[in-house]
Amino acid sequence: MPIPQPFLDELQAVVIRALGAGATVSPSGPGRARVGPAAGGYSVLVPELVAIGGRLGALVATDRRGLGEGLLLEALILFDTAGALVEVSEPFPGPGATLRSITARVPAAHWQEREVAEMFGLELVLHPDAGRRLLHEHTPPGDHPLLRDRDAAQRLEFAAASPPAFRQVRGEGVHEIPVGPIHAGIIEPGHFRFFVLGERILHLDIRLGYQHKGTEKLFEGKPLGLGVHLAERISGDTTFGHALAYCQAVESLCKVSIPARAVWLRALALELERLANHVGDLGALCGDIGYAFGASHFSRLRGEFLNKSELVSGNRYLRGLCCLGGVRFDLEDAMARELERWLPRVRVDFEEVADIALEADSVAARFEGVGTLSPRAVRDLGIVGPAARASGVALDVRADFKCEPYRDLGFSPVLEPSGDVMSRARVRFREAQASLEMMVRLLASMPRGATRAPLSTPAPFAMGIGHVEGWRGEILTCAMAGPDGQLWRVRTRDPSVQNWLGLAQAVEMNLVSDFPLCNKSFNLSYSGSDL
Amino acid sequence: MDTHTFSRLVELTSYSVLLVAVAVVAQRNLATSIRLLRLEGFLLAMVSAVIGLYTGESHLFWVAAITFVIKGLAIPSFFFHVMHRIGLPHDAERSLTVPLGLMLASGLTLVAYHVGRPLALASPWITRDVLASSLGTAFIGLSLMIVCRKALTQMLGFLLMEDGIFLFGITETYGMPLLVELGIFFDLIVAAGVTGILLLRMGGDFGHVDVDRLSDLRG
Amino acid sequence: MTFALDIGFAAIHLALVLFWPLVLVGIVRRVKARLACRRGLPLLQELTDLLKLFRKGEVIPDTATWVFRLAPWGTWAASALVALMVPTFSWSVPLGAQADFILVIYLLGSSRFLRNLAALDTATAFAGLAASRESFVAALSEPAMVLSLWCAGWVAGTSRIPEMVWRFSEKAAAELSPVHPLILVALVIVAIAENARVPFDDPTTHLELTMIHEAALLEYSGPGLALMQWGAGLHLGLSLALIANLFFPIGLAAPAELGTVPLGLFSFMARTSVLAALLGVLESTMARLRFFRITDWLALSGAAAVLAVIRLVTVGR
Amino acid sequence: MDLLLILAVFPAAWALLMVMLAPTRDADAFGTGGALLTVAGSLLLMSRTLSGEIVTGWGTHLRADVLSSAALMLTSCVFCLASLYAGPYLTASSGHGQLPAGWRVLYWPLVYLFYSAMAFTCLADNLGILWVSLELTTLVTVPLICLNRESRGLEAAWKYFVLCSVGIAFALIGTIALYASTLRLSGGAGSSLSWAFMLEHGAGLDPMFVRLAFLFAFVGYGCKMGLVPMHCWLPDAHSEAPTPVSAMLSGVLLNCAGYALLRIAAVAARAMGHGSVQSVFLAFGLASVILASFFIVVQSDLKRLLAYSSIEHMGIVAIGIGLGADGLYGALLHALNHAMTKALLFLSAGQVVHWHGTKQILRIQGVLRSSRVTGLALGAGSLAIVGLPPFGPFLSEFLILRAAFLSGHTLAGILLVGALGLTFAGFLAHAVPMLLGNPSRGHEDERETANARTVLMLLVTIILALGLTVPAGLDRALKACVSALDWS
Repeated sequence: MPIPQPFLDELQAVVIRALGAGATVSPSGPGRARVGPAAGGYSVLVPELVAIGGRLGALVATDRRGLGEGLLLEALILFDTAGALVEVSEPFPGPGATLRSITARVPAAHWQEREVAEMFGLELVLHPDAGRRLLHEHTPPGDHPLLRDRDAAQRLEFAAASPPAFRQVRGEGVHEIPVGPIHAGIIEPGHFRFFVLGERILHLDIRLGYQHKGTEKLFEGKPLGLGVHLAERISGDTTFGHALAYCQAVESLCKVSIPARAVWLRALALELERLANHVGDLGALCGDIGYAFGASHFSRLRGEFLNKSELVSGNRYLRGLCCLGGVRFDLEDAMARELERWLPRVRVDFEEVADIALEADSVAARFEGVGTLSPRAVRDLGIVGPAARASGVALDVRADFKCEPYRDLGFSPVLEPSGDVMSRARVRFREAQASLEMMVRLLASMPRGATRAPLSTPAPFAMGIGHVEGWRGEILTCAMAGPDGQLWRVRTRDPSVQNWLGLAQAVEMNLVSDFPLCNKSFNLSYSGSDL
Repeated sequence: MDTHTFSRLVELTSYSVLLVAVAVVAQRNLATSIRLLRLEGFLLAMVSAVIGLYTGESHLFWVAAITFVIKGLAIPSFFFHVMHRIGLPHDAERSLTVPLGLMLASGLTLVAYHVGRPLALASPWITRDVLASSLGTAFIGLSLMIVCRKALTQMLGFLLMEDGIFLFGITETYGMPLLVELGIFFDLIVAAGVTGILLLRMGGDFGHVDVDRLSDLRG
Repeated sequence: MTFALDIGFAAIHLALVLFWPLVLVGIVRRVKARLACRRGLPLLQELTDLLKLFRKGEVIPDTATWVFRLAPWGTWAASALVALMVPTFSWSVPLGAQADFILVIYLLGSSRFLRNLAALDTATAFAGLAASRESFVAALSEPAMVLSLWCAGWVAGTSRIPEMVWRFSEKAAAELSPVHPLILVALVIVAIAENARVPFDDPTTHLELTMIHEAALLEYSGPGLALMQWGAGLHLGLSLALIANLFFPIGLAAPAELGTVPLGLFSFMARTSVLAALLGVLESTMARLRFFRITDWLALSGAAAVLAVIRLVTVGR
Repeated sequence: MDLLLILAVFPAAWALLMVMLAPTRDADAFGTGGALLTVAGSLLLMSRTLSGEIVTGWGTHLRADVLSSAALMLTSCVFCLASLYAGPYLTASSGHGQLPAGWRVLYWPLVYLFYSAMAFTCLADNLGILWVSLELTTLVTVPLICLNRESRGLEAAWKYFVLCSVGIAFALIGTIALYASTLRLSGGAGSSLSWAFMLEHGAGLDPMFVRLAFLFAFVGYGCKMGLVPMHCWLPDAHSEAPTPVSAMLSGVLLNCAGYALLRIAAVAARAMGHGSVQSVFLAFGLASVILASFFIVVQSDLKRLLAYSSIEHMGIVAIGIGLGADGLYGALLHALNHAMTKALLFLSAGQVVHWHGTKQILRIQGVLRSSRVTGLALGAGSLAIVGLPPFGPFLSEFLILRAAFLSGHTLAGILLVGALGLTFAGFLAHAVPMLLGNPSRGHEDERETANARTVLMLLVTIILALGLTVPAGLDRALKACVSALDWS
């Protein structure tokens, strides 16, 4: 869908105000516009765009020194109500250059700015929470993994640990509780430092990076098709969402049009993944408060959804289903009929369990009023996904960007007003219901035909963008190919990146014993943030 | 039924009524409170039936049946309905913390004992010890109504108070004349209806049922 | 002859009191598993676990002192001593003459005190949190326990627990004091809280930040952990025995009458199993309380006990 | 024919008839007509009881002596006047959007139910039925108070409901305790809730039980009567209700509660002795008068001013009851005077409030100039309510004061005089600026409806007449009331 002209005009006015008369906005694809690289293109223009309703999506830095340029920092700004995506960029001479932080005006940039600075060796100034947070404390100071001259195979030097830079909270009776990076239970590593007064959390500092695997680096130089497998492994619970975002990015680079049946099948798989995870989350929430009934029955239901995922793709986590140009396997008619028979059954089962669990007095007493996130915080921090919708902020890629097949099937986002754990649980419950409904409609309206289209050669150094509402929220993947037709740079922004700070915000002044519950209600991915 | 068994049975039930009243104070969940109120209704119906068995007064069985239907079934269901219509959070904050409320409740029961003690000594009835627990229940309801500035909690307090008075009446007099009992039940139903309507209108007009925030009228 | 009989009774009591709780723990777990549509572990899994732990080596934190080493034995011994004072299948117990309820509460309190001391001794953040939380719960539950046992003692006319059980078992149901429901409610709530069960605590959680009782044991391993867990089991067993015998004293064996032993044993096992199963049902159908809501429940238990006291003081038995 | 049952049930039946026929256009005529019939009925009853006859009905549940019929008479008169006023008022209010049009149909059945409940209260011999009907008056008036769809009305209605229900529940405890005390009567006289029975056997009742009963009943019915400190609901409810309802609430419902209290006090006095019962009345009465007089001085809202004045006058009535037979005579007369005067004040003030669209005293001025009739009525009412001659309240207040000094309650008398003085100054300081001066713009020439004019003039005439003399029939009736209660 093209961007409406009045909106383009408004945009042009803002750009001229911020960057001077020479800067122009040019359409760069369906629903996309770009502003050419300019000094201040990031640090001056982005706050202006956010002020007129834009939302910071992803920061994509590229090392173009090999092309005779410097570093280029591109920012994707999303205009949800207009359904438009604007790319702006600012060049830097090279590592060591100064990156002026915009976090003070656009708090949503908090995490990604640090990421860019640490990975590309830019010097971040004016950031309220400077200090290295993402690279491991033993990484030597000059090592910036995403610079192209840094060899992926080169092993990490083990330098003396730099002292952890935590914000300090001091005062009479303030107590510090360090948790992690190794946790009880089988979960990913991350360090949480609580500053508590008695049982109440005054401040929570989150430090990640223990899971840094060099995923983005690994994409470089890989064939396009191989990237799908890498993308599937970005975050284990969002296999399909990430694969789909990557495929969309590459497909937009290659200007392929995907057969309708493949689009429908992808949506089916996306909803299936959402169902399994939302239902699993509901079970985990019940488990955290010791509510055995909910924990066991939601886990059982999650099993059902995983089994159906296996039926559809041969893998319980939907691995290998998505491929460039479409999907790898067609849905056989027998399978479709089985799904059609199964959907109403499982829906009754699920609703029955959820009715008991979410209406139970003792559950409500734990969920309501805990971990409240205000709509203001959601907008400021750029929170996405169910966490945003639970605070009454209508953000849903499926509805905002009118993507197929949701446009045709009448989709509207699920909203809950109060922003507490109960809201997030109810959003999950109702989204699961909506997904079941959507699956029925998808199956009923499934077009016939091919499931895969051939790819053409991608234009070098152009940016393809994949934009998917995964179960955890909006996934943004940018892909660029080199002149050899191989991947040159892939950048993925998992929803967790935006939401971790939301968690820190939501738990403030809550009881420390309620933290695991709040944490589970966001259920963020460590792996997705530590690329 | 011999006198001793009878009096112990009535006493046990009346203490259970008091205990349930204390439990209503002890927790903040509205739905559970209403369920406890339903339990209270059943207990009261039981007391009436037991007294009926003992005295052989047939009208007490009617009273028991009506109590069962109205206090045990109708009013709780009605308030569940109202609660769902207003769509309140399950957990109603009270203006008083629970431990303080319970201290108040214990204190009020002590007062009830001291008010009731001379009467109980003068009373020729077997069930005289019940006086304190029934007045205690009524006082606890009263304290909920006065101290808690939330409309639904006030309504709970009102119903608890009615229950306490009912227990007082049935155990002190072995049943008022049926006509009067009917009248009292009628008033109770109308009162429940009126509160329901007021609550619904408050929920509709103000979006909350917090009496503390209704403060236009002063002086 | 009576001496031999006494020895025999004491031996049965000892065996029952030390090992039956492990089965009770198994019953609670099994009921929870069944309600969650799982098959569940064997009833004697707890015993197997303990045996395995006893055979294992022990890791002791660098920061720990002798307090840490002493605590498992101390807590176990205190619980075991109490177990000799609380009646099981018969109201006669080895330490019947000493079984004053104040002493019982003190012994249980000192067992908890040792555990908290050991938790602080490890100097870890979680254990410190656990010690503070346990003390918080205990500070609220102990007054209710003292008051309710005092009321039971008043009604029975004695301060020794075995005698209370005997007096209650002699009376017909109709003669029970009307404060019985009050004491029962108070004691049940206290028992659930002190045994760190749902809704006060979740014995199965792995989330250190939410733990109350378990966090104090985080640093223990091997035999130390085994003793701690056994001690906790003993505590659960004697709580259930106390409730079963005070409020449902059916079919107790009379001392020195061999013929009543089988019925006594059967009745005790049946009653405590039912209570354990009820506990399992409660744990399956309820979520944990928010930490500061624990006060609400314990205050309810306290209020019930206070009401009983008021009744007894103003009206008498 | 069972006259009493007809008198009590007729209004309810009339209400039912109105609901079923649902006359939208003739509703006012229907309502006013029924009200006239109730006056006729109560006159009929009065004529029979004045000669000392006791009328009973509905088995023995209803019983009318001269006091009952006097109370019923007063109720029906005020009800009738308020109904006459109500028709045009409702039309005008729905025109102004203050009342939703559909609610007009609800008004009439509700006030008739209200009246029916009050009639039951006045005629009940069975104290249980007395309680039930008095509780019913609360429940029926709750929707009447929040008839206007404003949040303030809703707030007032909720407070009214909560406090009066609590109070009335106390009265239920008292009633039960009285019943329980008859169960304990020696000589197997049998249990009964009958007032006449209790009064007859009063001396044999267990004083301890009766004391408990009286205290609970006093708190309960005293709350309904608006005695301090149980008065908090009253200013809210009386000021937020629609005008005719305010007039009825203040004019007669308070009296009905007082009537119920008097009946129980008579029994209690038999069992416990008159002294202790009367001292309770005296203490609460004085507290009400003194507190209310302070609130009157600082009040800025016209209808709340009148409501606090009601508290004050109920206090005066309570003081009168607490002063023995002479005081009771004065108190009964004062209840009548207050009912008439307060009805007059509320109806005229309602007119003024309607014109100005505000209840703020400071924003109302020059009423005498903008409308002769209403200004005259408001002025006469104000002078009467502060106890100036030649109006009724002066006479009754004088009688009560005289009783106070003669019976040796000098301190009470002095306090009462002081409070009356304060009220006098405070009330007139509010009333005079409203009446005199120039009307604000747009209110130079206001016109009331013919109905309102008739009603207001009628009321002015009545209070004037009552101030000049106590008619012989009234005197006889009041004396009969005092002796029926066996008050000394």
